[in-house]
Amino acid sequence: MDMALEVAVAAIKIFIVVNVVQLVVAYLIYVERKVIAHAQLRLGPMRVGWHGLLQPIADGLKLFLKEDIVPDKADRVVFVLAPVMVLVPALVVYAVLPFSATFYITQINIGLFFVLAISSLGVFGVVMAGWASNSKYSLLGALRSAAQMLSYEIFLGFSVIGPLMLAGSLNLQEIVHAQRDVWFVFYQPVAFIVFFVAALAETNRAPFDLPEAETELVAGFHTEYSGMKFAFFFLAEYASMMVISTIGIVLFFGGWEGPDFIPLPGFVWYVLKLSVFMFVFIWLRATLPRYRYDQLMRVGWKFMFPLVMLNIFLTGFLKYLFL
Amino acid sequence: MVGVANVSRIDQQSTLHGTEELVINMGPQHPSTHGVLRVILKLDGETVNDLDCDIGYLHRGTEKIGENINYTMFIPYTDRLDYIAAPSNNLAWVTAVEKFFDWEIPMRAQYIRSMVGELSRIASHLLWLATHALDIGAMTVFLWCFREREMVLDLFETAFGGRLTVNAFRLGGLHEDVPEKFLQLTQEFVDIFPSRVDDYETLLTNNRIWLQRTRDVGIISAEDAMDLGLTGPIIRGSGVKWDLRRAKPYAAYPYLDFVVPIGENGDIYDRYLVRIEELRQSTYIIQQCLEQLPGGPASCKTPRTIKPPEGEIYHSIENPKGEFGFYIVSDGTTTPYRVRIRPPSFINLGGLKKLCVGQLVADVVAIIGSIDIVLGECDR
Amino acid sequence: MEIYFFYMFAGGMILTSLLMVTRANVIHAALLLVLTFFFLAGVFVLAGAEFLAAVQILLYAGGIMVLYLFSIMLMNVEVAVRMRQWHRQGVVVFVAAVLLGLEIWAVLGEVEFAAPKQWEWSLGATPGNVEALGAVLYTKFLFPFEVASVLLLAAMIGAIVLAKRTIER
Amino acid sequence: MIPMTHFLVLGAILFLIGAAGVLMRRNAIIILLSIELMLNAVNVTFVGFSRHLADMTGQVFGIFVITVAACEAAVGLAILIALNRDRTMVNVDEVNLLKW
Amino acid sequence: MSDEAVENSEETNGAPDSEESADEVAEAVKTPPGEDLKEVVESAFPGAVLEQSAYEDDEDEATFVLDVDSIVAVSTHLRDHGDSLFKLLTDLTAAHYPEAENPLEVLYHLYSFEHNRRLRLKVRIKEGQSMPTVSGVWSSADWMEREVYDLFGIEFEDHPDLRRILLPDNWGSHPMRKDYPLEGRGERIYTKPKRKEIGD
Repeated sequence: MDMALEVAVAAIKIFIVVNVVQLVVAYLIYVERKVIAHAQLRLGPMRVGWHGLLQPIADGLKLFLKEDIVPDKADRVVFVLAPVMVLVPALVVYAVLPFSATFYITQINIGLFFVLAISSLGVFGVVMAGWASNSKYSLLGALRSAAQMLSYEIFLGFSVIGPLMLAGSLNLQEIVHAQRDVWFVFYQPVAFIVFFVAALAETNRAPFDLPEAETELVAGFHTEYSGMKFAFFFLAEYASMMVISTIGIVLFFGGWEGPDFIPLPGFVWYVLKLSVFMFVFIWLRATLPRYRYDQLMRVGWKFMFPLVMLNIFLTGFLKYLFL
Repeated sequence: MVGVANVSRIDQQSTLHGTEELVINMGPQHPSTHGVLRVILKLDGETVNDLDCDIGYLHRGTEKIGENINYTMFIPYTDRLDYIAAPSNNLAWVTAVEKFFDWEIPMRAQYIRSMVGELSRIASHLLWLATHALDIGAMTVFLWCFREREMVLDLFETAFGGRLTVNAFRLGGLHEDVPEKFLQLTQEFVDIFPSRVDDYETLLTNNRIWLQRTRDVGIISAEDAMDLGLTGPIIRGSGVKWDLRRAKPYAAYPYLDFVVPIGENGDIYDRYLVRIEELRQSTYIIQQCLEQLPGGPASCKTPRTIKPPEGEIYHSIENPKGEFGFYIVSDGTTTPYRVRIRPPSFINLGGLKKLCVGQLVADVVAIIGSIDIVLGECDR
Repeated sequence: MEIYFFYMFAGGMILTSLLMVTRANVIHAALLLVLTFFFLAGVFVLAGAEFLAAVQILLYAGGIMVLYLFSIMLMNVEVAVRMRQWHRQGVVVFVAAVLLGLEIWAVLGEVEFAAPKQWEWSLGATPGNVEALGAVLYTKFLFPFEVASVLLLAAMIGAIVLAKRTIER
Repeated sequence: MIPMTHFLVLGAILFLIGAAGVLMRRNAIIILLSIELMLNAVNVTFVGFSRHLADMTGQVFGIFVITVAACEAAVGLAILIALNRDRTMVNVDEVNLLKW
Repeated sequence: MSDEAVENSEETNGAPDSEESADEVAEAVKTPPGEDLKEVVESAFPGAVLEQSAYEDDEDEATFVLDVDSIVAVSTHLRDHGDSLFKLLTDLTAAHYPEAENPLEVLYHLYSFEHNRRLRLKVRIKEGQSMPTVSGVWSSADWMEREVYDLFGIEFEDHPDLRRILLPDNWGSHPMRKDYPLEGRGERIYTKPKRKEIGD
């Protein structure tokens, strides 16, 4: 009986989280359009609803009702599976994210590692999409994407080791608790910089949006996609943006905990911090040009990799000395 | 019968998944080939091994049309060549035809011609900067540039009624004098514009990513640039101090003060700096025109039918894209015997292969952007 | 409860690996192998090896298999699809494999295992599997661990030398 | 509680499938994939024993096996790419000379 | 500057151009435009300049008519000689005079950065006669010669890549010739391909 109750509660939580995430993602796209529009002296969506507030719903409807095209020479099964393979890992990760002290689906002892592992699967969807489309632009996009995500996963993985050493646990809730006094960003500024850059690259956001560089590769790996399948890629991109931001908040900014003198619920703190992260993501997209493929690799391997290794050594050394 | 696109030298059938070479068809509907340019790239990984341009999708036989209509009627057709900077083309045509005659073009008309010519240079360079930055991924500059380009187009509308294809000048001067409002608005524009150029520069000039993407990419030496016939900002970016407004002055340019900016390395970044400086210099020229603008008529007396004497002339002006000239053979009738347009985009595009081979795909896009082509004039 | 999950994962593994071995299209085979690894990770979790399960997904699925896919895309695989897929010695191998399987079956039927020991921690708890693994890996197995890193370095250099187009001397 | 035999049988079946794949297929990439499968079959056994004996050694060996698999994949794929570039083929029975 | 000029033009040295359209040329001057350039050419290739003219004695309109065989040598010489240095091939085009003896005229517009002057070279050829390419002298001639081939049908020998450039490969004729009608010859009349409708 207990088991059944547990499963039911978990199912309800999952249902809530998945649906809220979808909705938030839809509105995140709206926010991105608005923010970039204002950076560019435009208004952005204004027609559907008050200040275009219903635009995401209209977009969703449009994408939903669009003809679902599978190119003639495409590998049908892989082509259809690819968007699913992109979206599912992005959503599965939410299982372990702590939204507040009490609201989470589950917490496990390999929490952070689980997040890294599952989000590393997103690259499969991209590669599958690029290959199955049987289009040269898609293939080039997929190749770029595979190399980029594989490389930056390494820096992402190494950059979280610093905070992990301080927290002494992979459990996300415990990492948050470890930052009750001081946020790790003050102890680990280098790790945070590397983490943030790697996060941009992992989510294919500007200035690392090479896999879908529209001015070079048309739309990269999702060139041939339309309708709902295209929407899946979009949802996945923004969902994983939120995941990676949440990880950043948990590791470096004290998660759902805020300073004690401002009595706000944990969830509100989380949402506030998430909004800041999201805004920076969008802001960068409006500001920066795009890196070139070889420059991206150079930045990663010649600059960030030594930096993050140095950070790990220093952290270990200092922790040994002072803690 | 429907014509098929030119069969390329590059074998389209090479394998898709082969390790060796990948043939990519960029355009004619690719987002960053600026119109209907089709570039067939032969890639080794991401490096360009060979490249072939397929142009002509916009070929309308403008030269042939020119041989069948009279000199005045051809002015609107020139609008459709480099439609980004239409008044500049008008200027080239009218000054070319006027070379047949010894008309005394009123100074007021000359100054307004120079002014509008510079405005069209600003319009063209702004569109270039917008799309070039977008190609490299900086999307905000795009809309910022369009804001000012819109102001320039509004000025054209005030003066001539048209915005894109303005049909600005007539043989012998202007159709009619520009309204006073045009001069006021131009003054306002000139006052605002330099600070706006500063805005673009804050986003790009010292941006590390921008520098990495443009420095030492698409380098062309001065010798090679001459050999390839490149003109305009490209050859100036390679360090050749040559501007037709100085070398072979026309309109009011002999009386105007400006600097011809040049680059050092001949890479994309130098071309960018040259064009940015040209934006400032153009503003300065317009300011001078406004200050020095003489009164008097806006057009000289011209005969009802334009009938140049027999002979052949070549006249060119400094179009935003490069040397834009007309070679006209007159047989003494009202229609030209032969009209040849010297298209800067066409000839500059001929240098694309030399610029691109050995670079990466992402650079091809940047290089096409830095050449600043407009297909209407390239394909004619 | 646990045992049903085990059957599910094991069945999935056997099915996908059989499919993998029989595919003509290499990409399909590689993707099926990824699926096998997912099920394998499930089996690992059931065996109380959560960290290894995560490593399995992160390194195997997210790393090695992407490398496979990447390389396959660089190669000309379309020709191979249209060729004869099976080796001439296939029948002999198949018979041998079945015989070997029967032998293992027979041997396993004979063996009696002692009662299994229990972990000192429960599944998914902190501290648990990760801490225990780390403690063992960096004390008892420190030397093999370092040797493994040397092996990785050697493999990296070897791969670069082999795959490089021309080596400047 | 999952009996030890289950792990061993599963490991054996996977290993046999992998071995059969290695010996029966002509496509070198599938052979490499089958080798990966065999390595993982061994991992199943390791983890099974680790579970049965409540000893971490099995899992440590699992990690080493994954390391070896990574090395094998890198070198194997490098060889295949070099081979493919030279000969445009991936079938093992055509590679029957030590040197061309 | 008309076609008849071809017939009665002798070696013009120093004398004003003897043209039928002489009324356009205001008066005879002592040194006609391009005389110094002519000396540059004649010093290396005596007799290469068949005819010399200029519109209204404009220095920039100086025109030399050359022989088919000498064009590559003369243009190389003009590019490299210190007194000319025509490093920029501004334009390469052609014109069609159907009535003339040599109906096709290939024109080269040169520009010298050092001396800031222009020069026009002309070569008149017969129908079907091919031209030597100058793409070895100026790389920019590559595309322009392709264009002339495309629009006028003049073949350039030894051209690295002589294909049509503006028009489709199967166009068939050369539209800038005077005998080509302005409206075209119906190449572009589009017949809608028969398409299978749903339900057919």
